[in-house]
Amino acid sequence: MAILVDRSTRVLVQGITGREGSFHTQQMQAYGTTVVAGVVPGRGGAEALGVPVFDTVTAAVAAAGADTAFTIVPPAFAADAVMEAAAAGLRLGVCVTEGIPVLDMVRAAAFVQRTAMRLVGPNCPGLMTPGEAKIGFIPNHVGRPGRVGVVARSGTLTYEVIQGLSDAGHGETTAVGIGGDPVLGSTFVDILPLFAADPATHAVVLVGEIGGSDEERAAEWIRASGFDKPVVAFISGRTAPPGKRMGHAGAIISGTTGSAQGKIDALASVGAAVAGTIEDVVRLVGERLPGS
Amino acid sequence: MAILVDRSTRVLVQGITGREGSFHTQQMQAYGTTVVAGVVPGRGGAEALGVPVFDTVTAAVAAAGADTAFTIVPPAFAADAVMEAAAAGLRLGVCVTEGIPVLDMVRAAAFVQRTAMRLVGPNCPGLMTPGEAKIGFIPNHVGRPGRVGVVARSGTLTYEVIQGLSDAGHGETTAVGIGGDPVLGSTFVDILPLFAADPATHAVVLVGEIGGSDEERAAEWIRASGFDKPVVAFISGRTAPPGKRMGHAGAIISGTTGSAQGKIDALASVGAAVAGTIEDVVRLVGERLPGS
Amino acid sequence: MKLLEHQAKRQFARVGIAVPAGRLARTPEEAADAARELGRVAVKAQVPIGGRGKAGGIAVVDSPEAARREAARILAMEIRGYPVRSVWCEAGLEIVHELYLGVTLDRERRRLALILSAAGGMEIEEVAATSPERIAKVWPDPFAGPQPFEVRELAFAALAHAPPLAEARGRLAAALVPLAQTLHRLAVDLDAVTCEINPLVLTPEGTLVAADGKLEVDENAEYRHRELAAELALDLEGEDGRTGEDPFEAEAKRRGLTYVHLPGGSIGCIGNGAGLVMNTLDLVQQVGGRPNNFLDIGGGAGAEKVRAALEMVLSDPDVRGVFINIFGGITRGDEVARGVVQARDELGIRVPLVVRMTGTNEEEGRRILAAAGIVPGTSAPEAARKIVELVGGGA
Amino acid sequence: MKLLEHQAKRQFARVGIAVPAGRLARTPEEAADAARELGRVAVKAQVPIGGRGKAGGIAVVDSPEAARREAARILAMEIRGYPVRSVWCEAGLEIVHELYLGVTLDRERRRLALILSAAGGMEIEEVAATSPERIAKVWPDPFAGPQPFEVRELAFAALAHAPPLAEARGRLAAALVPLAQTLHRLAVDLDAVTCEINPLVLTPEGTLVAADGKLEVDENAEYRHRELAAELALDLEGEDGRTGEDPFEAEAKRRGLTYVHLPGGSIGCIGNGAGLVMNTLDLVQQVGGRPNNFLDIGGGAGAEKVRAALEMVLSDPDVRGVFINIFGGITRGDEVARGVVQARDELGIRVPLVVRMTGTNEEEGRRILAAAGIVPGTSAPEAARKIVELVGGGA
Repeated sequence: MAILVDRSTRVLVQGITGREGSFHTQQMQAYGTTVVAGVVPGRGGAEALGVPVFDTVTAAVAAAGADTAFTIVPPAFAADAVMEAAAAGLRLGVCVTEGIPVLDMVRAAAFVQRTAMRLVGPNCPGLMTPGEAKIGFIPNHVGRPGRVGVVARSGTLTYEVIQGLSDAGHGETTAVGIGGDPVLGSTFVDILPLFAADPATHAVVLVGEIGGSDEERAAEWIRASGFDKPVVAFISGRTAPPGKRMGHAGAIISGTTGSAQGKIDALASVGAAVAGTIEDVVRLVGERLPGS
Repeated sequence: MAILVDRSTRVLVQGITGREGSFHTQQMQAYGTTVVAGVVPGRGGAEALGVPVFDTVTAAVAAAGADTAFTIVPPAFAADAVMEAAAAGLRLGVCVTEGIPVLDMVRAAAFVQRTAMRLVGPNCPGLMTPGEAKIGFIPNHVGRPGRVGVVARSGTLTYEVIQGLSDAGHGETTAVGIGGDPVLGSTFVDILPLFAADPATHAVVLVGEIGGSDEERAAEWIRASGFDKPVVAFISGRTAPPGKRMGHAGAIISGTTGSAQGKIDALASVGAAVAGTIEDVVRLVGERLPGS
Repeated sequence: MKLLEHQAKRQFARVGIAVPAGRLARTPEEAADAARELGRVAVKAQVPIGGRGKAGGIAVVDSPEAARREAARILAMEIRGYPVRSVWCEAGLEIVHELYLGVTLDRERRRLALILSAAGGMEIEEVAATSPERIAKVWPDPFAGPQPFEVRELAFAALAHAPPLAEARGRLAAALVPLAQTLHRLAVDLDAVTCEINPLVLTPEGTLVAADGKLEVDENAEYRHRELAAELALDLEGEDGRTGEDPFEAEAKRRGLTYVHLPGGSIGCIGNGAGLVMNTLDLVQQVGGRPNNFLDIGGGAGAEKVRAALEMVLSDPDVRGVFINIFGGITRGDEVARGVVQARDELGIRVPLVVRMTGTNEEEGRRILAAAGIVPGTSAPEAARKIVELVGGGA
Repeated sequence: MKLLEHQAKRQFARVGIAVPAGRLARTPEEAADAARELGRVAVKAQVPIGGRGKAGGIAVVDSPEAARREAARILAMEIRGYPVRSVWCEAGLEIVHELYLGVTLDRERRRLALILSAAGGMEIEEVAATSPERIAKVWPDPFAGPQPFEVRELAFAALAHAPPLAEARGRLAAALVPLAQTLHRLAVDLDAVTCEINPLVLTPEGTLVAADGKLEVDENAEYRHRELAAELALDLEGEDGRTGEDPFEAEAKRRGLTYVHLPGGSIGCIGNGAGLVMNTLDLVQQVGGRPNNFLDIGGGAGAEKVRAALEMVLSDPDVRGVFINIFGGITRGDEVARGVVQARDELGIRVPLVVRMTGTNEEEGRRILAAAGIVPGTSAPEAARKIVELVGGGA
């Protein structure tokens, strides 16, 4: 079992002919992801990486039966691409584009919310169900099928966590990188319920960082829902000075909001084990996994 | 039984202190309608016609438990008032204002559609459940409790139909004037299913007129839904020249769309009895009412 | 309110939509000047209706002399009742393809539809009737307006039926995005129920130019666009004050009455409520009469309004009898009756009046009428028969 | 990108929001001229941060001489690192009441929040902390923008806490509708994540005037607002080229590097991925070191990028050792290793380097590093300990 993406997922790639789009599509294909189409306006009728290219998402859905969009287009066009995917009736959109104007995303998020599509991202590394499929940037070699769900704001740290869990033999059900932007399609509270409902997920690793209050909301959700799988959390940015963007557009302490300590306290208060290092994350998961 | 409005309906009046608003609110109160509040921005805290006045609909809902809005404000402010009512969580909005810019209503209709509110109007005479309550302009003396549902675009003709049905002893469950504008909150196909579900309604009179294709859509719905209560229809405007607005903003034949004959044919084709005069409407209803 | 071509184009230009260079001329001399400045021009009658070309209201000329001559001819024309007050003299365009791009109210969807067709230059209704597959539509969210992806979907759908444009479709779709968004925003800003560019010309340079335009403003929203209305009035009224509108309707508008003229009819029709009056006309025709007009006095009308209505209806000498149809709800029968009697006396009305009256205070109303020798009635069909009889068969 | 007060006010004025009359002065003489023209004025330091008043950056003067003197004083100031390059000389206002009206990004709601408070003139965060009930918020649909009824709800909610305004609340609510709609539209048009008027002054004449303004443009959207950025740069840079920004960060921006400076730290930190680098800083501090910076080389970075990063980090002479933390996903360990070795040799780096490397081609990378005498590692905490040891305890 897994969440959001598996062997049956049929992916169309918005921006398949771009340099990045082409590289990562190949990586995804190599991993086993079923890529069924590309969408590049004006290039309909062509072929790329062995799949047909369409002018519009609607056409790709009709002709190739895509159900998921992988959106990897320049920032100025990304919000529109996300809305196109949502309007075409897709089930899932994964947008990795970094640098999208935040008010573009405000509009896109409102638009998406009125459709049936779940959006992951933007500015996210994507997601991976080891042994089945991945969408996005997560390196092909890091995952291993297993019992831990991972949900994270940062990319590289996610890879580290996955690698650690894999090396320790725990493995992952699905790892979801929700992204580092201030306005995201999915936040922790959107993903945690999916792990709650997935019987194969026996524990969850939550990788947060400074900025915003998604981690605090996650803690509230854990408390309110009675979520009873072990949660191991890791928060980066304890040394970050207030008012500075730490690489991610969303990683910024504003006034009294967004500090690492606030997030650590909130998560600890609902019973999550908060790790000081990635090594600790893996160890704490090992101690908490049922039957370990 | 009845649809949309009855003894339990709790009405707030947007524009209660206006000349028209005040007059018709009194008429409604005289009929027995439960008017619980008025809304006039800046007049909150005052009293009018024995009910408290609030600055906002939200306040009126919170303090007076209103569930329905009667909107009788000048055209420039009407669409906003309708949206305010919808946003405040009301169940039903009845807007009688004539002359609202059509693109204001386009926006308001889209806004309302995302809420739980059903809008009747604008530019409509409102609705009446004889013996229980009325909202709008329908003269107090015309109705009589009975078995016929009435849904109509024009006002005065509706009164005539109601009067005729009452005088003939058939009476009405509820009469709904949906209004004469090109963009309406509710059209025939929104109201007919309510009559279908109302066991007390044994027959329906549909009063249409030239312009648009709501009557044709009603005919399609009757066919598609298998609606099996007798329908008597009346269409005015057989003599209207193309391209001319016949009083109502929506009563205009545009190109090949909106002629009386097209509507008569469509309704006749699904088994509706199409009357040539109001007198005929009453007679045809009498012939078709079960047990008559 | 239908704007003239040159008004529509000025609006297009204002928001950055490309239009051909042009000059408005109110005299043949001004047309000659325009031709001197612009070279080969089309001289186009400015009337607020379609079909000018077929009526001879458009001429393409090569010289200032020809411009003067053709302008003189066209400025003397009256096209379907509309006197030509001005001509728009416009530089020609090289045409690679003619498209249609329009925004129009779709009542059923309760939204503005954005419409694109590669079959430009024809009436869009004709294209819709003969080859509907050549028309692509989207219905953008009224708050959001058309999103780029919606315009691209529209463009690829419409251009799929124009093989010569297949190659360029990506570029065209990209160019149509800002154009369609701008046109939609213009429609919204002007409260337009129709705002179309037809033809939208693709030039050899690859630009899209609005070669003709239609812009109709919602009457309910005219209060927001007074300058446009004033501009239009100025353009329609010549020194004789005639606008091309039906003069009776123009007069009714001035008087604030809801009136539609049916020229040639002999029976004036007045009632309260649009549906009721439409039905009044229907009833008259059903029994062989010819209604002359539609006049709705609305709800709660008093004696004064009735008098004004009668005066209006009788201003057409064709009217040889009047049928007043009142359902008393808010409108009180006795008040209407008094208005009718008073108006008849003061205006010295000699043609037959039949008043059908029911509802609030109907007996009192009928008593007043009968006492004054006016025919009262309670059944509308019967009253209709009566007025037709009084005016004379086949009337 | 935080605009200066006078830039914000120019934007307000452009969209029709009332602002007091004012003049920008870059010299004391210009300030005196402004006072001659405007009379009693406030002379206000133009720096892109709050708290100017407390720092002595605002003076109210009655004469051109006083304006000259105060402007000279203020123009010589540096407020929290920002040299004052210009002063805004502004006519005074009669104040009946001070309100706050602002638009700001609400991450949790994923929308712009429209905020109104009758407690204007204070930092809104302070009001939020001490008396949250005095702040009213709505979150308009991002496509529709604030509807009149939403602004009225906001207004009646906020004014309920200002008894002196109870009487006038209907009129104020009506006046706030277009103002709030305009401010929201301005924020959207400028991609502003903060766009506030504080105080919004109610004058005795009943008008609402923006007495101070804050406008921060989303960095991701700067490409749409190049003129504003250019204008701001011109206003911030004096003849010495200093902008008040951290000079290392300014340099990093010029070089296109994602860098944050932590002045005084001794350990340079470089990594790939924002979370990873943040964690690198955390690890260094955890074991007693003081990180000097955050530098993210991003995904797939090659040798060239690593070299540029090292050069940047070492430009601060406080840096006495560098910790490079690489997780090889798309980024290849061997390539990074080669970049590090090459940079060390070419730049003649003498401070200790510790490179933690795992993932793609990690063995090859570690081999290259070890061969070149650079300390490799696989565990990040261990590598952190190592660099802190090498730089020296308490570093």
